[in-house]
Amino acid sequence: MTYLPKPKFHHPEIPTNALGLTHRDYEGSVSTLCAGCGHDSISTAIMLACFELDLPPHRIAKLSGIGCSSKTPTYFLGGSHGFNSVHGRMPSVLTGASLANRDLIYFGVSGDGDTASIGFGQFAHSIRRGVNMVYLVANNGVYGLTKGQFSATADKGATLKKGAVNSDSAIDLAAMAIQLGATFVGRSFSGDKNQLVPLIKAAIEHQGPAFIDCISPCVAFNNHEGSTKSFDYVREHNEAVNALDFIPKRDPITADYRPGEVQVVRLHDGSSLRLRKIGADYNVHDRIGALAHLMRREEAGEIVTGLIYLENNLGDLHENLDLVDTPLNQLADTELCPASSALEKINASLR
Amino acid sequence: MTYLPKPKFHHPEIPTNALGLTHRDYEGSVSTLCAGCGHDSISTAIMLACFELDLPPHRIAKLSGIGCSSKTPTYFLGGSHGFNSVHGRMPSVLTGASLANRDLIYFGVSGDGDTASIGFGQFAHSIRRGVNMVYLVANNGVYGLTKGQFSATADKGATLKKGAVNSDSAIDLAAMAIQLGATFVGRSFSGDKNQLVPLIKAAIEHQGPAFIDCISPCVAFNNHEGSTKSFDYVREHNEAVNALDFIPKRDPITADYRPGEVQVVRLHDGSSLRLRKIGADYNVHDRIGALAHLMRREEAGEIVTGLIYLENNLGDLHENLDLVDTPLNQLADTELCPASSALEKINASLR
Amino acid sequence: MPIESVNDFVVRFANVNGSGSASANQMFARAILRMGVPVATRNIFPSNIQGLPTWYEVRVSGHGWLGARGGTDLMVAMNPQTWDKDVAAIEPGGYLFYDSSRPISASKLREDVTVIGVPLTEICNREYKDPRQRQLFKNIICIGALLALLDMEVSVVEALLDEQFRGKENLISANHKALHIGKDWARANLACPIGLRVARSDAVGDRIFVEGNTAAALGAVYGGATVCAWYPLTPSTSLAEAFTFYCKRLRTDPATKKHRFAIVQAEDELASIGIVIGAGWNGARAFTATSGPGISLMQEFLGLAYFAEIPAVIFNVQRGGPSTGMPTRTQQSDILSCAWASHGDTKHILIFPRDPGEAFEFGAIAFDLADRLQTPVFVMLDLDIGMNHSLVAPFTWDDARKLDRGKVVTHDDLEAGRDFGRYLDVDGDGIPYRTYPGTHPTRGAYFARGTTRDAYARYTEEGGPYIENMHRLLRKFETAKSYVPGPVVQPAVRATRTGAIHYGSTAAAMDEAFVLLRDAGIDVDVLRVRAFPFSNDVVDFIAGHDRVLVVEQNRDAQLRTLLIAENAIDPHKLVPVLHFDGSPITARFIAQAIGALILEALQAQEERNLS
Amino acid sequence: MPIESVNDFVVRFANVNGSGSASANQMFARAILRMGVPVATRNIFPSNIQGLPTWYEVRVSGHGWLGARGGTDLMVAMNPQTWDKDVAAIEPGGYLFYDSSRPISASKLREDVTVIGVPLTEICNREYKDPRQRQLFKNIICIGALLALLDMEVSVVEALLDEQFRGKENLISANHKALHIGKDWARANLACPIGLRVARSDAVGDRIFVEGNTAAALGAVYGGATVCAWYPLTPSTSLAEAFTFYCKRLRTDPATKKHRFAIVQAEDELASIGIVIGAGWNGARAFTATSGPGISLMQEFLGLAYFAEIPAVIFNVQRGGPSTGMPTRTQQSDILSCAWASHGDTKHILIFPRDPGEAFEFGAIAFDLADRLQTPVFVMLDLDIGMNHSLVAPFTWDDARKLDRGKVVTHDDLEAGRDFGRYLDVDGDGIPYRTYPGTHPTRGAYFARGTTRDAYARYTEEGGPYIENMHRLLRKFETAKSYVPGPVVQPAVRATRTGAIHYGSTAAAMDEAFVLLRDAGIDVDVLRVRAFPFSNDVVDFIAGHDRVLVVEQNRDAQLRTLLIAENAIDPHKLVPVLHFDGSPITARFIAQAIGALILEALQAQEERNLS
Ligand SMILES: Cc1ncc(C[n+]2csc(CCOP(=O)(O)OP(=O)(O)O)c2C)c(N)n1
Ligand SMILES: Cc1ncc(C[n+]2csc(CCOP(=O)(O)OP(=O)(O)O)c2C)c(N)n1
Ligand code: SF4
Ligand code: SF4
Ligand SMILES: [Mg+2]
Ligand SMILES: [Mg+2]
Repeated sequence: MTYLPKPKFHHPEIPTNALGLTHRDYEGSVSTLCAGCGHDSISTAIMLACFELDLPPHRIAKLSGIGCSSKTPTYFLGGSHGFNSVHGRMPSVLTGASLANRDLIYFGVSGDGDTASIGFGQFAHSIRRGVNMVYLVANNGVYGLTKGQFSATADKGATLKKGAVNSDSAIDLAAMAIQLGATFVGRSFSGDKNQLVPLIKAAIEHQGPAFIDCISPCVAFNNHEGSTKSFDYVREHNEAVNALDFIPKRDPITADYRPGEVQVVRLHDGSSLRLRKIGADYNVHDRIGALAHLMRREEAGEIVTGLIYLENNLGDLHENLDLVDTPLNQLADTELCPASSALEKINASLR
Repeated sequence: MTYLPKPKFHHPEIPTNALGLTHRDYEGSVSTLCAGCGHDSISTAIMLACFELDLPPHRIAKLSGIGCSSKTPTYFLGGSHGFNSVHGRMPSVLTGASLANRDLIYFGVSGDGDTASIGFGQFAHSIRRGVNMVYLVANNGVYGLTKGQFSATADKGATLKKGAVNSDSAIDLAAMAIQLGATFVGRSFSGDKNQLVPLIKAAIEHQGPAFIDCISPCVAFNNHEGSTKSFDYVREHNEAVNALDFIPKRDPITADYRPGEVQVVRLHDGSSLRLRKIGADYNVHDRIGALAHLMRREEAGEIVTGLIYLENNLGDLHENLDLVDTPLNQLADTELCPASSALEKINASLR
Repeated sequence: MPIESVNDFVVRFANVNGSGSASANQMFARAILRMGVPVATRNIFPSNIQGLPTWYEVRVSGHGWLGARGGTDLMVAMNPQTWDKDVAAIEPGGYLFYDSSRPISASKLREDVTVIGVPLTEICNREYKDPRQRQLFKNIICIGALLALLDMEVSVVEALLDEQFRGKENLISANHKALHIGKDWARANLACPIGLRVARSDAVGDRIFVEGNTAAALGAVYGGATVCAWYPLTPSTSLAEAFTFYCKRLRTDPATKKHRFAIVQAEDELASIGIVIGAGWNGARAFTATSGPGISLMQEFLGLAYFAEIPAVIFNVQRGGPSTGMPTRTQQSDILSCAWASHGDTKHILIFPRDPGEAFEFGAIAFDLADRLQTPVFVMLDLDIGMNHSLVAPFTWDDARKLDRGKVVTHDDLEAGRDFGRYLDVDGDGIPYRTYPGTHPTRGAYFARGTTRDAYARYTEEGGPYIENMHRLLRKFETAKSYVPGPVVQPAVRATRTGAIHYGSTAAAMDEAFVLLRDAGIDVDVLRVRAFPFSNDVVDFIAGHDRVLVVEQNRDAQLRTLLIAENAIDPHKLVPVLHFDGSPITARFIAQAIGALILEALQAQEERNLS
Repeated sequence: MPIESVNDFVVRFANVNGSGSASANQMFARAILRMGVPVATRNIFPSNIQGLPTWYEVRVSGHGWLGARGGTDLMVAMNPQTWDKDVAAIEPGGYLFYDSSRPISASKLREDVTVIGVPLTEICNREYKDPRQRQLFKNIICIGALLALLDMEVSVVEALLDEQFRGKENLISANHKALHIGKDWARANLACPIGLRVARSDAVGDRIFVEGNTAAALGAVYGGATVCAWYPLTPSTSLAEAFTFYCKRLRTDPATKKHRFAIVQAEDELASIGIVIGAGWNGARAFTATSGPGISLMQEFLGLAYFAEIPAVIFNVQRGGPSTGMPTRTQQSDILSCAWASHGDTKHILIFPRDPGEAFEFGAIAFDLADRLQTPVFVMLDLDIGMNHSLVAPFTWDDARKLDRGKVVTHDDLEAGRDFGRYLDVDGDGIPYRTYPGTHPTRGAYFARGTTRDAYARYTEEGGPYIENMHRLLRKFETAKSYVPGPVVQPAVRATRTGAIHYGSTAAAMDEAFVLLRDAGIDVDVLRVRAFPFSNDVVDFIAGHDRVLVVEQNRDAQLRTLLIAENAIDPHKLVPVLHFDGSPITARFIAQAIGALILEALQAQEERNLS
């Protein structure tokens, strides 16, 4: 869709943050995702987080790969520069951007296809390299933009609309991130604003690679063939014409539950997710324990949400590379080009 | 080096296996690796394993990527077809080969650069797909063939000859393989024939993705700057000429210790590895426990060796795809090309 | 004056995607076909899933022209987002069909078109309660009204509905009902028919209506492909999906219900082509389906397959480049990135089907070529062929046909003591012999690799064997000329010194342009290239003309580059005619461009004669 | 007759790699340079680490010819594995130097060469106990003997040893001792000097002896590169390593010791170029160094950089292709895979340095070009330039020189209300303006992407803005012609209708061939292409000749293809002269090939005249 500029007028009663900015100032252009798509809820959460942290939008850089999820940076923070790169390669582009200017905040948005399938290598290496970023995966278990094939986070045994069964082991990105050296690993659900917004805020404030695996239901291509009641009619139609011809408008799915609790979230196709929110007694600094917890709950059919692992003071790539404080893209010619006298010395050493 | 054919004469007293073959029948062409390279010991172990299992060499297909380690398939099983593909992509080539003919044994050899750096994605996905193979990484923590840069399995904080310090988190391939769904995961040391040969045999006999992480010291480019005594002179020379000009001939490093024991192996550069062999009381079927054990020992500076995780009866890609018993590359035209009558029916449906 | 036309006009549906219009619109097109009148349909869709503009173009052509025509005679304007643009696109004298439930100001309309308002939403709201049913049946009601307006046979659509929803009786009756609501409303309230009419004819014959991707996939089934590795990428996705569909039906062992095919949705395009190459090395027929970005990612592997000489088939369903470009638009802009894929000196086989018919044919042949020539073969489709239904002759298959497995040394050959050198040019045609892994206990094993080696596949870094091998590869490429599909020539009615070359999806428009030009007294001999390497006939054709127009759908005249570079042709002789805005090329465009060029040349000639 | 020559001969060392010979041999070459006599050295090494054959060629050339010559006058045959081949390679009348510790049968020698045996192993075993010292000092003893045989100044080598081992006194004295052992043994036991001699001269001047990769890296330091992302790949690895080395020395903040550079050894080439593009988008000067396989892997990203218009510099140190090919041999075979990198219609800037001197110069310029033109710039090195030391004029840098950052809109520009459209062609040269991320709180932000968009960087799928953008990119490429380094012409002494075009590492051999041809009375005007797009001077040069030979180091005449495709040049005019066995091209080869072609043409001409 061609970008539609919106009039931005500030109503006097609209809440402003410390910068005097309103929610509007953190919006992007109108979303072109399906009505009810979880990704749009994530965009909203990102806007809220930035608003609440009083971040000037232009000090944030938004990077993404390709996919419905990767489109979202267009739909939030219109005042930020953004880069919708190529499929699965957001992490390297973000890494380069981060090296060029250590002063901005780098927000990477990806999908489960973008990250766990084609991008698995870059995901892993950007994390083990310690890039200072928020890396958020809007995880729906399918390739939305290419119409609903399994991604690598789809559960083994899951069934597609068209009847295909997934026989590959699922990748748990949060567990992977912990193993690979992420120093902040969280998981949430797109519809759980109360959990997601603070989690994003904490990730932004974290120094080092912060990874968030955000479950985000795809309303067009769900990967569980549930016992749907209300949508029988539509399903029959689509089956008969052998295409996803008609996509009914749906409401976003929300969740609201407390630390330590389990909530069963029902998806539009009738299937459900068991979300378990991390409780107060959880030790967020125990790497081995965190991993074991994730895996044990997963064996029990539950998805752990919350801040799963945190390690402060491990530094980041800028520190590892011992970079000067001035962003590299702002160094003056004199700081970059050595004097000709230095070259003469080098010449002398080459004779 | 141009391939040097060797005369193969069978001495009557040379041991033969059930097929009447001798060790010679499992050899390849002469190795062009550095004298003392751990990779050569691995080649020998593979030959012994195949000899002892009475496998006809031509029923094995050897696949590899690029690197010193990936060269080794030329140096064992000269009677097998081999494919030295491109860097980091052995897993996909092996997957394709395996689909074409389910009757052969597929042996993939890779390096830590080949697998953990450029090939991390393919490594992960071939394993989660359940390819029936032995996937062996000859792990030396460096890129041997390109002269000694860090690979992604190098320890954080390790120092290169030239002084570079590794600031990236190390990837533990065995732990990754467990997480990704490998149903056989082992680790060994190139110089520990007593452990390695049986491990390879078990891996070959395993149905499904069998992964072996085999520590294999690089004698030319070690990644630990130890307090070397004996090679001072050579090191000084190489330092002065600023090149790896002279590589002294070295003996392979061997290890021999019992289950449950820890052995400290000294490398040529004076650094050492602490290997801990899995004991009898270990539960090889506990996935979460295996992972925790690996990580805990690693935190203690030890490298766990042995069969770390095993899960039988999980099937493999051939089963998942429900392939016919006849290898696909042997199906007759009549089994492949449907009759023209079928086409007529299709035509009718398209009007 | 309102346009009057029977069986020769263009209807364009402007919709929003995900609204259920696609299936209804397609039914409309099929109904015309069932009335014996050829149609050419094209889907113009956005790169998203729901809520963005999409168009469906139905060209009704009694003459049987299957290319896009350009222009719209009847606009079915159902999308408020694109209203202005859609209204502006109507030909003078054309018709505008819209949902008149809400009033539209006159300024939003045009004086020179006939405006046809049907209160679709109003009718739906009255007839249905469920908002989803309202949306779904709106499409059918709309079709019902169009039937009346265009004088179409209702029974034909009813039959189509019955077929489509067979076994779902409630859907059938509901759809019938909606259809009649629309038709009846139109007959009652509008002057039916309008100037545009569909009249039963017999111009369709036994032809089938099928998408190129489906056809190519079916070709791969008949061509004996057993391994397919792919990664979703518009517009190639439906090819792999169709292969899956047909394999399940045609390649399941009847006794055991097991599969004689292996389809892997890989993690990316590098893995896809790697799997294909591994399978090809091991003697299975294997392919991938992809588009531009995938071709870029496969470059390293393609060089390996070229140099190690591994059969592989790549269906490249081209889309608008460069980069992510125009993912849902058509182009022919990967010619060079395929023909010379990978670093170093390489040359790859390309075959160019013109439509779903040839997509089927070439989809099967590609595997014979790959095995015979032991190298990657690219089937160069594009979005226009691949994702649009087109009318083609029914598929045929000769049951006596044998798959050509190429030069394979067997166990018995080896047992008989035959000398085997993997890269030996035994026959002088540049094509070596190969063994499948596992063939013989002691003979025939070799090591495949991307590094240089001698004729016995032994690693060597020496210049001599390298050069020999590189020259042999050129010889093999020369040999390929005698295996690949040759060009098709359409001579002008009178002898002419002007030629035109085209390929692939340009064919439909070119056929029509040829007639347009002929009728305008312009003579052009036309040659359709069907493969690279170019056969000598192509070179002779060019030599036989003073000037040859090369019509393509890319910016940089890529096939022209290939022609001049590979056949030492003077570039001045080859005049580029380029259409690359992502829409399919039209006969109008070609005829105008060629006509203008020829006029220019004539004037220049005259001026020269005068001076 | 033994060859007699002062300051004009070729010595070739045949060794095993990892044996310590490399540094000793290089010292030998440096010693000759220190005597004021130019040398051209080339390393021919295997793709492994230890134990395989390696050769080091030292061409002593008082004339100063720096190309490979071909042939060997003195073979220092230290590798039994390659003995036969090495002995056979000696020119008639040449010399064979070998380790005579073990007897060699006469049949293994040649009658027409002078055989010089020195019992190196015997001497070492006598003098040293430690086997590693025996091996290391054997090399130095060998050099000592050569000094005597070639009449070289011992003090020069002593000085070199002192410099090399400065601070390691025990190594200095031990090396001195070994040197003298060798020299003394030779003087005592052999007729010294032989017919080949080095005589002090002053032909070296203040020139420096440096590898192209080192020079290019230094160029990048001076060119202001701050971000380097790379993945090891022969023969490009030493470029990134040299950048690291020089940055540490020249780019460390003197006060804080912190780094004004970021170097990342990435996990592969896709990540390398991704990092470069991310950094370029964000306003840093960034590059990667790679070779053919890396170029193949980077294709998708290169298309993104072209289309999204992101500055990036790629040093492509070319090696023998295709596929893994000949990883330790030289070629110029990635011309097309760089010039037209990626799917879709693209064109990329290439610059071709001739030697380490231009590698430095272009290494710096590349970053100005990339920023100015907002697109990838390929610096096309090759193994011959990159990994061999060559004699070039000292590097110079003008302290007043400013980096050209191209068209960047600043905070103040935006504040002043300047209209900003990322892809607007404000100046008519096709180059748009950009902003760095974070520039201004409310203005100047835009979204970079690989999909089509309008001039204000807004996503659109419409054909019009797409076409406009694609044409603007062509305009920009046209503009590039005025920024890239122009060609260098060397006119023949007499007017001639024959020209020759070459580029890159062919230059050294071409310079010499020019003189060889001139001396043989053959006149050829020579043009060296230094960049793509080709400037009009290149086109004019071709137009000004009847026939132009295009000399390149690849099989398929890739630059010739680029010339004819991009400038509408008649292929018949451009005659390919191709050398591609992986060894560097020689003057002998060029002169013979050109001579033969010209002779042929003359004969054909005569025949035509007669008939
Ligand atoms: C190289 C390449 N291959 C394939 C594609 C096609 N493609 C676009 S998005 C996508 C998958 C997206 O899945 P995900 O990242 O999970 O995002 P979602 O749409 O589900 O949010 C694919 C395969 C592409 N754009 N580029
Ligand atoms: C695409 C590509 N990039 C880079 C290289 C260069 N390269 C060859 S081997 C290698 C690393 C090998 O490391 P590893 O797999 O650990 O093997 P080792 O030599 O250590 O056994 C690299 C980077 C290559 N061959 N191909
Ligand atoms: S297809 Fe799925 S992921 Fe994509 S926009 Fe629609 S609901 Fe969201
Ligand atoms: S460089 Fe290292 S890995 Fe390579 S052969 Fe030598 S010892 Fe082995
Ligand atoms: Mg997804
Ligand atoms: Mg390694």
